[in-house]
Amino acid sequence: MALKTEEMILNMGPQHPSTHGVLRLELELEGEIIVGAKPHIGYLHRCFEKHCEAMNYSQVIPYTDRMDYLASMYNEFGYVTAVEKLLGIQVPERVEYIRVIMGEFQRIASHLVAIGTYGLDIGAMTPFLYCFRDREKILSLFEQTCGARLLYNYIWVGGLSHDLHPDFIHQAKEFIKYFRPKIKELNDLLTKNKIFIDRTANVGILPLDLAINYGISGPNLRASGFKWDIRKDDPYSVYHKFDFDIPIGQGAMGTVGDCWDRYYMRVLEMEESLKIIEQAIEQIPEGDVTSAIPKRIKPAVGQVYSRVENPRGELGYFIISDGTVNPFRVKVKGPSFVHLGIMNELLKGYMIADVIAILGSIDIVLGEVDR
Amino acid sequence: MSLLDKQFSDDNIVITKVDDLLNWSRLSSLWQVGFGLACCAIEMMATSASHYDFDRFGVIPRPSPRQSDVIIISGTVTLKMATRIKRLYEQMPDPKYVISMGSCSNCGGPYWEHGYHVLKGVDRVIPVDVYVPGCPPRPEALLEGLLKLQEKIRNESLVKKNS
Amino acid sequence: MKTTEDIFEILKTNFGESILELISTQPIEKYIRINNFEIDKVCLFLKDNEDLLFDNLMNLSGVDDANGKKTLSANGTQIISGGTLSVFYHIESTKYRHKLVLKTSAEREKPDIASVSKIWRHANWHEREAFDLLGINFLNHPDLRRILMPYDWEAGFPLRKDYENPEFYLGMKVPY
Amino acid sequence: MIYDFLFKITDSNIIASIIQSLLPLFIFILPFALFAVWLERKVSAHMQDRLGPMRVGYHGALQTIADILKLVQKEDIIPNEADKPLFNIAPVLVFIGSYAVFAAIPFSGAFIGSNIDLGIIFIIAASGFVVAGILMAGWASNNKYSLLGAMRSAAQIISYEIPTVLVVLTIIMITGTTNLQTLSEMQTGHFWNWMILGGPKFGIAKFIFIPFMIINFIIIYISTLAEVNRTPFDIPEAESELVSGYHTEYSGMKFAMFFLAEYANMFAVSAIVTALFFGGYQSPVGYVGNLFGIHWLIPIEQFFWFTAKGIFFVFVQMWLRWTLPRLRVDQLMTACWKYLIPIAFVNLIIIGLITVL
Repeated sequence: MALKTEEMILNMGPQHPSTHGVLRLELELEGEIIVGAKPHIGYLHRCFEKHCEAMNYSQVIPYTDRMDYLASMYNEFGYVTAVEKLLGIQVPERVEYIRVIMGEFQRIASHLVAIGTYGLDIGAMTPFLYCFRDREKILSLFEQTCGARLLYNYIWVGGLSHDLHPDFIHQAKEFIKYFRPKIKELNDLLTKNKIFIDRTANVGILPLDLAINYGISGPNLRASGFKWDIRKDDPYSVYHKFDFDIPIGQGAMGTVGDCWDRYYMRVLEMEESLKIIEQAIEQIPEGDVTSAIPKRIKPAVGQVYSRVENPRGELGYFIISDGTVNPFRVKVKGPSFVHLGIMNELLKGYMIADVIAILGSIDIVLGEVDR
Repeated sequence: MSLLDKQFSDDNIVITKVDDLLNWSRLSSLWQVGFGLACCAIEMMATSASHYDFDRFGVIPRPSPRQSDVIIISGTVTLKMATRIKRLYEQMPDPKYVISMGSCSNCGGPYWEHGYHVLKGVDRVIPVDVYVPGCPPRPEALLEGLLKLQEKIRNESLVKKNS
Repeated sequence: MKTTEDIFEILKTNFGESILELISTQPIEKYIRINNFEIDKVCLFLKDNEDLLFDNLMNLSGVDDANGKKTLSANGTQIISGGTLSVFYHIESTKYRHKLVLKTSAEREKPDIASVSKIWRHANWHEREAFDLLGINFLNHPDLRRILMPYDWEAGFPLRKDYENPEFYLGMKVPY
Repeated sequence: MIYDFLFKITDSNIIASIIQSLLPLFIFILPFALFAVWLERKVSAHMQDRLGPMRVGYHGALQTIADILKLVQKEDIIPNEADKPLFNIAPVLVFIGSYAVFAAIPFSGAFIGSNIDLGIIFIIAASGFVVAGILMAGWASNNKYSLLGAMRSAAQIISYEIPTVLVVLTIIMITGTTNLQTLSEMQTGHFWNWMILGGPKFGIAKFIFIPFMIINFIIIYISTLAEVNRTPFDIPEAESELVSGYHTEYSGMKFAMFFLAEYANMFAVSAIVTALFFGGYQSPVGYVGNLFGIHWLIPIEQFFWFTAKGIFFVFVQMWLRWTLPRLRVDQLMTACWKYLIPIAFVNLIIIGLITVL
């Protein structure tokens, strides 16, 4: 007679050191093996879409900041791109350049947090603190420009709240010079570490067809081996003027699309972002950054879906205007929300320790999942 | 009032010295629950990272609420989360302290008007010792909040006065 | 690379009556309106057709059109009766790089729309969100539960234009 | 020596032996655990570009004392659903297990808690107590994370005892003794007499031993690391997976017991490694006491050398902890059963053959 065993239900979160916020995962376990996973979200549902309907177009910007709080600059960027499309206005070139520079700095900062917390999940404390140390330098750049460390309200519809401060270009150059060797240090400490590779290679493999069907985008999609980057494939702002590569997953340590690939995409993307910033601060034209800000934002009846390449993937804003000063409906397609949907598929058959590795490699921000 | 209470009610030198020692130990080893909610959690992480270094004050994050003394409510508390926060607070052993970090957990912050799913202030579910304003508060502000909490603990006493 | 007009013609020949109309008067985005019970078949066709290959669902969003009769209730709150709730589908092909917008509407009182969650898997969560916030009922959805709001939320669907927030939830005061 | 002295004072061998066995607790283990916790925080901080505790005492020297004082004040929570007797016994058992080990550790030529002939075997046996305590803690907490942590811990500690014992066996084969004091005495003189460099006997065998001894040392260091649940083997209390493993539900003083036991254990295994491979309490270069003929200085010097060596290995453990990520539970078992145990076996056989020849 076979011994009858029972599956154990393990609740991970909402308070758990490594669910990156307030995600709750309901895991069905057989011993240490996972047979099913159900994510429960909404613990940080802050009613973004309702607020949009009650605010006017420019008042929405601070709320977009608070959505994906690790990439605030980019959320603003995406939102103002959408509203500008709806209004049909052209912004001065200098503004676009500054937006790109800020966006790419934000991408580096966001990836630093992703990499750092991933190290923390795997058990290495020190890389986390090194990453935060370097991130602090980017934040101080932001702070000198617009006065805030985390949530900026810097990019406005049609322009920016402030111009760059006079010393910015010099400091940005200094930072790039400082940061390049740090990526190498990070690679030595974490990326090439044997234990780290053992933990992440061949774990959480995401095949390409499944990834596209699940709407995965950004570094996670590229890690599965698909060259798809909205900055190149559906260009917005002034990205078409820059020369940069799109790294894709090679399966260097295991299989294409495993956790290590997803992690390494972020390391490579930081290099690419540095390249873009370098080119942008070389080419940046002179001009006024507030001249094109409309006095009153009142788009005609219509709708627009506009998307940008957020550090985490495709961030889309769908805005319907009914001709008044408030948007009629704003729907955000957040990459984290979409990426989290694949957890059940991705986790089956792995062990508890791998849950952490997989969840960390997907890199979600709960603020954007729940909005 | 029993005799024992009466003897303890005035500032006995032994009691004050013992008080000082115990208060000192409590205030210099405030272990926090390693728990973040929203945007402020990132600033909280930045506070414990290299640049600001919470550990200087003896604050280290503990993963389990059973071993921690202070819970930092770092971010928006939603209705769905509020019951969990209450539970988490109840799981902590006495004496326990609460720092409410950021406008959202102080009063609802920017979500006060249309936030149909936001709890307007964490003090509606658990008692709060120190409020740190800001959206999000800078790490220095959180450190200041911690110092205020230490001040509060320094003035606590074993003996309840005026009871 | 096909334009919305080309795709409209292809759909019209294949599905006839289910394809309602092509709206191209509004600025920026044209869209095709489709019958709410046939949307899943149309979507499957769009995804599998060799010339179209719409393999990526960019966004799925529910909208309260608020086009019904608006009345004021006794305590001064707005009540909308009649009209429609709609769903917008933004899809694209990663191979041919063309994009398309579809719209489907359902009665406000009985908002039934066929689910596309079997065609694009992440539509599952988007549809749950639309159900959660707007109360659109997706037919044949595998797991239609609330997703963002608590499972025991009984005060209705918050993103509807006539939503009223409750005073208390589990003993906690909700308004400021 | 100390026993004789105590016996002379108290005139009762029972009291004398009780006092003697309590001595290491008060003069060494508790202060050491306090020091080690502080050291760990300082080491980690300085590795991470931070300062670590600064506010209490000079550079936070009183930090751990404050921690312990605070933990004493904390409410002692016993979960309703917990198995109360087991829940209460578990931390005591863990503490006893790690404390009992110190009875047989030779701190210096003059002081050893209990100079038993089966010293090293006793240490290995006593540390088995810890497993029972951890399992009890995990089971009694009635928490799934605790249970998983305890299961992992039991599997891990028991598996890693095997390579430890195999390495100990090779040492026993070479030296022919299980008494740690005798073992330490054998390695007297200078550092080339240490077991890691082939032992005290001079001859061709000594040089053949050296590579095998180094391998042995690495094996025993790795497996003791696993036995005390330190990174990269801190799977039972893996913070990011299991909250804090078997002691998730413990608060206040009971948690402090686990906490202190962990640091006491760290020193215990470092002490074993020191005694077996690095000359125990012997000085590497000779004694100042001998130089000047001050004989009472020698035991103090020996104590100094022993703790210095021990703390060095504790430091290495901390260093590893703050550098390396953590292994997965199956990889941990693979490392033990597929690599460490076979290598240790081969080592045992080769060294056996060499000693016979």
